[in-house]
Amino acid sequence: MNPIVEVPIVEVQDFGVAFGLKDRPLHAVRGVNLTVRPGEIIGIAGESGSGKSTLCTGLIRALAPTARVSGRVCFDGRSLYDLPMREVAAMHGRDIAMVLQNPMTSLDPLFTIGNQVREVLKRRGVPGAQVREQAIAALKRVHITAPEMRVGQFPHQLSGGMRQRVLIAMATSASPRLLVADEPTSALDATIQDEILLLFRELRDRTNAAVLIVTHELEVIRRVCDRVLVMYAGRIVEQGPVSTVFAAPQHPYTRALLASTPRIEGTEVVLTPIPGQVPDLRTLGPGCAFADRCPHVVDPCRQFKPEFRDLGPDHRILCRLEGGVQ
Amino acid sequence: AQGRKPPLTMAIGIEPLTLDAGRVSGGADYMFFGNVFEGIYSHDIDGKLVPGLAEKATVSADGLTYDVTLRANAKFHNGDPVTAEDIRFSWERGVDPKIRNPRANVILNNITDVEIVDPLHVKIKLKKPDASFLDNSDQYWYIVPKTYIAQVGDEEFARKPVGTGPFKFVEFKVRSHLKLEGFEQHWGRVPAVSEVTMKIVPEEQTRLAQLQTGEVDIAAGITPVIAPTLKRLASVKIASVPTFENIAIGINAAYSSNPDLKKPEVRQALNLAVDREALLKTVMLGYATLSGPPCAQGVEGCTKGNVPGPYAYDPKKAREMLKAANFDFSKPLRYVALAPGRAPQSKEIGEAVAGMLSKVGIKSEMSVLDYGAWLAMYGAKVKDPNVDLFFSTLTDYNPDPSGRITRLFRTGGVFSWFNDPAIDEKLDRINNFVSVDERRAFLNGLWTDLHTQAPQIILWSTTTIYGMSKKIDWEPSHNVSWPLLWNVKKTV
Amino acid sequence: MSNLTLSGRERWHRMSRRVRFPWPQGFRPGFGGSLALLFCAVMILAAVAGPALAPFDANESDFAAIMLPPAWLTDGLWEHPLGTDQLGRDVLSRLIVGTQIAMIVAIATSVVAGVIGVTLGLIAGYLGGWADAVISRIVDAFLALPFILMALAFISALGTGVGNILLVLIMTNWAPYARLVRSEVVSIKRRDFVVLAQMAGVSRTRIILRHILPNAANSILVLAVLDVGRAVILESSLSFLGLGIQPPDVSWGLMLADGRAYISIAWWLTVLPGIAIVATVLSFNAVGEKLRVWFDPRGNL
Amino acid sequence: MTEGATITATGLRKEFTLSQRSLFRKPPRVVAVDDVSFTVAPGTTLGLVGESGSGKTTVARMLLKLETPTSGSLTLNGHDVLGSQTPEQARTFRRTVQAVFQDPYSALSPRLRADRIVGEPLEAQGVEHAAIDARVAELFDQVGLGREVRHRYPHEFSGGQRQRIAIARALSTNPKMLVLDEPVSALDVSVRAQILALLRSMQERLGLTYVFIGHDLAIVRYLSSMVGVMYFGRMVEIGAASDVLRQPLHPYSRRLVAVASGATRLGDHRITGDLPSPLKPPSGCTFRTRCVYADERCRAEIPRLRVVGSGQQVACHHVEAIRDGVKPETGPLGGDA
Amino acid sequence: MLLFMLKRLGQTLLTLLVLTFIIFTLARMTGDPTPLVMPSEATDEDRQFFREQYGLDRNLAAQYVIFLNNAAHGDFGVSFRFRTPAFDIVREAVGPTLSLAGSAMLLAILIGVPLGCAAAVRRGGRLDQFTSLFASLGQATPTFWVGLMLIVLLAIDFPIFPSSGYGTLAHYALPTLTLGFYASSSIARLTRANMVETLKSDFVYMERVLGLSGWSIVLKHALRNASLPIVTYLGLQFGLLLGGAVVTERVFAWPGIGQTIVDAILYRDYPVAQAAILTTAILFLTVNLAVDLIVMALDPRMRDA
Ligand SMILES: Nc1ncnc2c1ncn2[C@@H]1O[C@H](COP(=O)(O)OP(=O)(O)OP(=O)(O)O)[C@@H](O)[C@H]1O
Ligand SMILES: Nc1ncnc2c1ncn2[C@@H]1O[C@H](COP(=O)(O)OP(=O)(O)OP(=O)(O)O)[C@@H](O)[C@H]1O
Ligand SMILES: [Mg+2]
Ligand SMILES: [Mg+2]
Repeated sequence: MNPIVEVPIVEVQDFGVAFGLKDRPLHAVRGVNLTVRPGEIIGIAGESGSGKSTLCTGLIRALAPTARVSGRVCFDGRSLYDLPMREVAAMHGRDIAMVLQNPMTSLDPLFTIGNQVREVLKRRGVPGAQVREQAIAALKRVHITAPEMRVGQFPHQLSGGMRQRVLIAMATSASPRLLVADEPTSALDATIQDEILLLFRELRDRTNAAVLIVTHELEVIRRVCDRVLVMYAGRIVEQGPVSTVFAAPQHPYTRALLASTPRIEGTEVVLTPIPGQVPDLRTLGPGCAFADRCPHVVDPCRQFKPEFRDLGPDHRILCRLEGGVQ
Repeated sequence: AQGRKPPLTMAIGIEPLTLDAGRVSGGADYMFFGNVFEGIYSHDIDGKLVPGLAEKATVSADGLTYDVTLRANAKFHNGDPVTAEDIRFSWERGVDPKIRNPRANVILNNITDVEIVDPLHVKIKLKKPDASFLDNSDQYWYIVPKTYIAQVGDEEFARKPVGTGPFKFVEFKVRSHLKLEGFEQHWGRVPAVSEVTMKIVPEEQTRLAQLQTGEVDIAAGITPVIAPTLKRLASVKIASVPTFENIAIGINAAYSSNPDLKKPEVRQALNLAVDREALLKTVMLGYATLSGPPCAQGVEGCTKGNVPGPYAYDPKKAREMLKAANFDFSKPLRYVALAPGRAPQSKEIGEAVAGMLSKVGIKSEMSVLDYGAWLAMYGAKVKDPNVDLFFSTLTDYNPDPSGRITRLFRTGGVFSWFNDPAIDEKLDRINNFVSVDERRAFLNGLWTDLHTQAPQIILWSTTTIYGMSKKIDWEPSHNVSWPLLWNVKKTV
Repeated sequence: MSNLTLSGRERWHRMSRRVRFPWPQGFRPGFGGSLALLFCAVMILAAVAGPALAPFDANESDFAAIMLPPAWLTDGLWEHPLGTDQLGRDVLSRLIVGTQIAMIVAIATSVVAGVIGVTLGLIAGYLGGWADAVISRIVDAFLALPFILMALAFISALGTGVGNILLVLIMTNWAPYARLVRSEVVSIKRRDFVVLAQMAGVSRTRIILRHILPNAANSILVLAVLDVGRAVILESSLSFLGLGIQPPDVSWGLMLADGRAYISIAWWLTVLPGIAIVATVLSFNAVGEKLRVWFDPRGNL
Repeated sequence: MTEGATITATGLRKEFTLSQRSLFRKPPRVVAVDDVSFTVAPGTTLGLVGESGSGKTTVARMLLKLETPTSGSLTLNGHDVLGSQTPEQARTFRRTVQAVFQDPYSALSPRLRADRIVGEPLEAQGVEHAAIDARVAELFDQVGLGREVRHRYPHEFSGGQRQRIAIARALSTNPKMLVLDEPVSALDVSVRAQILALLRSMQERLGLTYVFIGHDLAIVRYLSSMVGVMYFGRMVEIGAASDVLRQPLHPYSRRLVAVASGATRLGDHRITGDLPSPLKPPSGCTFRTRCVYADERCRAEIPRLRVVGSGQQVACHHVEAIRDGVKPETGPLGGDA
Repeated sequence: MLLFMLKRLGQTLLTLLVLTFIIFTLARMTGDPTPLVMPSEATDEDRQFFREQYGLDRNLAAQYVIFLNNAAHGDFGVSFRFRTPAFDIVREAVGPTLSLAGSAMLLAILIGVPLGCAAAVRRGGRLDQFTSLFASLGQATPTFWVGLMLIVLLAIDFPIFPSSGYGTLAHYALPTLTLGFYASSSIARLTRANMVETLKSDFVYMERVLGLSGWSIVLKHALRNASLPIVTYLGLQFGLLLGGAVVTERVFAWPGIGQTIVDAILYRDYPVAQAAILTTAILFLTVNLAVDLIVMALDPRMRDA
């Protein structure tokens, strides 16, 4: 796959999202610039509250009504926030699909799985006679055993992993061009987690869709993604190809994050926690949000805005440190 | 009347409990019996005693035999003529222990025999003379059809009663309506309406609304406070007639733990402390007739001029009398009021009287009981010594007061909270008269005594008020608080 | 999520610089809420000081001044700003004095019925088993009994009078609390913090009082506030049937019920107490809502 | 240094009776835990891993006496804790064993201040107020929160901080043993590391005994000296952490470790076959429905735990053959006995 | 499922037993019916005969056992007042009450549910404010006042409907409005609250993001989920309408069971009071049993529990 020739499917410029009172806003996301190309699997990593979900839902214009958005998001060349909501809604579920963070509550408990999958299919204009068949096929695609039986079951009768797969089946059955998966695997155990990641890869291979996977487990990203975005306090602090970033993380935060996953050195398991706490987004100073926890912090970090630095093709960080951490 | 007669609709607040003439128990039942059944004698519109099913009746000199000639044209609703057999049967049935007529005691038990002379002629023999016999035969001895009852039995008769009155029974639905039909073959009082539907509407405001919308022609049970409103409505008029319903504040003279109430001066003072005129004007809006003695105008022996007038309002004198009698002002009088709904303004009267008593320095404590509890208190076998004053109402069904005042003032009477041997002695003789005039004079004296003894704070007798559409022409019968409808005319 | 979002309390801290009235910490009623609070305060003042505030004795009738309209209408007198009733009593005074009963009825009912219901609900929910079975059946039985009828039966048995009316309202109102609390407790007692407290050897009473009750408080408060309105209305319905508060006590329900006879000639006799009831219920609801938010340490999000 | 506790479980079994669906059949029962035995030595950690629903939490709850085993025995420091106990013994048990659960949000009563929460077990023991205050402040320092924050309400803390509070509470009565049921699963990667480090240092300082349940094998390995692998209510493999996690022998553990280590490529180790139903457990070896090595023996006979090689115990008929690579993959064995 | 039903039925029977006790006690507490039933002319003998005839002279325990035994056989005794079988009187009254409660319920649902939904969908909007005002007013206005006002307005000033009475369909209008006003206010409030909650839930968000139509989401998914507590509440509300309609029945002269009970209590007519209250209670319990079944039908989770 040659990313250069692809036309980007999503382009984001200086995107920001704020919540809360006008005079004391909470900037869940700010200053995000991002390009997503078809056929790309992008992982978004970062601690809880760093704005991953907000960014994703912002990208597809599915934010809570209280959110205030700034900047520009183009989907397929059209500015999403300038379109009437009706047209955006028409794109949802067709060109754009999303899998939510919580599989346990994302299915309507009162309707059968089949009913819910069929509803999605019908909305896509699948003819009535084929709906049932296609629903079963969709479930089969996500490796659900005995799909003929499952269509008659209710969500509470399925395990968490199955529910997650049903959600993915619903989201992918339209062959969307952009799939956003918000922490699709955090409720699952290792073996099922693998299954699901595999599915995303299959989807990409089959339809050349772009896939965004949100997670705070770097391992997941390492296993499936092409590119990684690391978010901290609402900003993308590092983005780049997975291989590059994992081999040599440049931003101090990325580094710390990688170090905090347990790894085995010899016979010992080693893990290095990131000291300190995630900052309160409402009381951020002008400087780098990571400054208080950064081992490389220098005085200007606290006073001045951090800067973007390009470190190579597609690889940039948001940090004062010249060329990242050495 | 030629052509078709119009139907009449009416809204009433209370409903009859029984349709069986052997089981009449109270005022509400007369909504039905007053229109469907008759006795040998009756009362006319202004309350005068007139023959009913009898053409005439003569009483023997000893007062023990009534010789009654029946009307030849009197008929039951099923077409059977009224005969001497029916009269005898009605008596037998009235005292039949199986029927257990709770009011047999009033006149029927005093009859030793009803002798059939010929089909239209009976001789009624009494145990002892009873001057009130004919008066009470109107309400206490309804004539029922012997053959019909023999045919259908008592149960069915209670379900489908047949009488002789101006209206025939059609249908009764509890809490819904009572339907009657005009009886064209009545001996004299042929109604001018084809049928009557009495709707049972417990809420007065609603009765009023129905009257206003034309859903009913007559609304019964209008309280005084509503009357002025009605008067102002263009399509509606009101008719009011005096009744024999006596309202008073009872005094626990005999049994109270407050011994002061035993003293006649204290009771008189209480009477003086109440401004009846003001009460009449404000609480009753004028719809009542003040009483001197505990009787309504028109009751035997109780005519204006012959009996003392109402106690005058004189708080100063009242206070003096109380002081003279060493009345203990520190003890509040415990007053038991009746919750609203049963007697007009029962609660307001209590509130107002309490206010007036406080002006002469008498404190009072009021509690209010619902009708059932009040009645249980009022008619308790052993009267409560913790009650000093209480709302009191008792109705005479006709001009004969003997039953009521015996119950009210005779020592040991159901509702008697009073104990005076002299009065008792007179009450025991109250019916032992043959001559109506003699008895009248006797009663007159009794009223005067009762006025002086003041066993109650005597207030008034009430007025029944009907609201009716302008299309109705009707003079309601006097002295009764239920509507007798045979003389209603309706223009279409 | 909640640690990241703005809680009502924190938000107030931020806002407090602009708020001048010294509300207790964290309590920010807003305009409507302040109005409701003010009204409640006036009500409570009237309830406490009642007769002292009233220009006239509420039971003193002036037969010379019957059914005077409110002062701003023709024939009205400023002496009786809200007019007089059928016995010439001052409506304003009666309204003020009536507040007392309204407040007693409303507050005592919801508090006492609440305490009984909550206690039984806690016992049933926490202990389960037999206690639960017995209490639940009794609760069901009470819920199945139409409450106004129960009230009637009680009153005809015990007689009217403020004490009896209160007793009746309590008897008829405790069951919903018990049911609500029971179901809350059943779910709360399975939560981890209760299990952990049990494991720490904390006594039953303490667990109930410290862990379960505070967490059920929210729904109880909501119900209690609704109950305030219900009690006033129920009392007036009893008066309508002739068995409510009786003179010389004065209550709005009684005024309303008595006044209905005069609807077409003296509307103020019903409309004014009606307004008093509606305003009280509305403001209690509003204040209750604010309190609920305030009591919840997580704020109103 | 307090001496840790020894806990021994023998043949633990737990059945749950589900509510009845038909009048005419006996109410269904599920066996959540079957024949589980282990001993945890003082000052060491037993890690429990296994599929979701395999009975880990149920084991933990039995250890905590929140659930009574259907059969089997449990001893703490050699004393039986299941039979009838004197109140004194019960109190000792409560003081000795404490727990930390997965969800930091529901573990703290939302309406109590943090210091009250942490001090509560002490209060229940009748410790006086001043002493409680001092101990609570000390605990807040110990778990790295700082004593200043102890008057706040739970909602004012982040998930990681809450979990620290939960740990502080568990430690307040100086227990000798902690049961940790996925204490970090709900937390952020970075916070996870902090909590794990805290747990480890606590163990080192106080000589605590842990039973630790987790999904992330790296984390389990970080804390545990022994690891038990559970599948469908049974312990399928148990032994020293280094052995079990580095060289698992049971086919299920092998797969689990392989996937989790990340050493393999995505999709290399898919588990196929039917998920067993707890209402109708498979006969013989419960893993046979998904095990590539299953044969008729697996259908007929329940494998018992037995010592294999360097000392780990494995419940599989064919361990040796599989270890030596001589057992052919025949595919899972579906169907019933 | 079957077991659940049986268990509920068993509970219901137990509840009924408790109820009979409460009802019996309540009835006896009100006092002696004799003075109310017997005219004042009656002699002491008559009174005593009455007491014996109706077993009122026995001790309370014996009376209770007799009452229970007879009630179990469907015999509630003979009305003291009307001297007809108590149950006949009650049976007459059940129809009007059920039909009124039913129509009021229907009206309340037709008003309350859409209003609550609309308010929840446009939270904070005009309609939402209107709804909360409507709900508060509905709960703060005494029923008899609403009833009388409706009569004045819609029967007298603008004579559209008959003011009162029972008979034709038109007679249902005002009482239904009166009762429905009260009921709809609480239903609107509850619907709004539950809809707001459901609309916040993940699956609704998921459906939005999947591009399902707004109507389908609100009406099919959100409403159905929100309806579970609403249905339960409707069951309770129906009970209120059954027995709590006393005031409405009185205002509109509706020959229903509420009035029957009030009269029976006021006149100490124990047999009728007992029969009527027990009947309403049974109706209430039946409705709630049905509600449980509906909830179970709506919620697959309940079926498996
Ligand atoms: N609807 C909302 N209203 C107010 N604040 C919000 C809202 N949604 C998100 N936030 C805030 O925005 C910030 C970013 O939240 P977001 O959900 O995007 O984080 P995240 O990285 O997805 O975290 P997690 O890993 O926990 O899912 C948080 O501080 C959160 O509290
Ligand atoms: N109270 C209960 N009633 C009925 N079944 C139960 C109960 N508790 C647990 N189970 C069943 O017991 C089995 C084991 O559950 P347990 O919670 O112990 O699993 P786990 O290994 O902790 O899973 P997870 O990793 O998802 O936490 C499951 O099938 C579960 O459904
Ligand atoms: Mg998120
Ligand atoms: Mg678990």
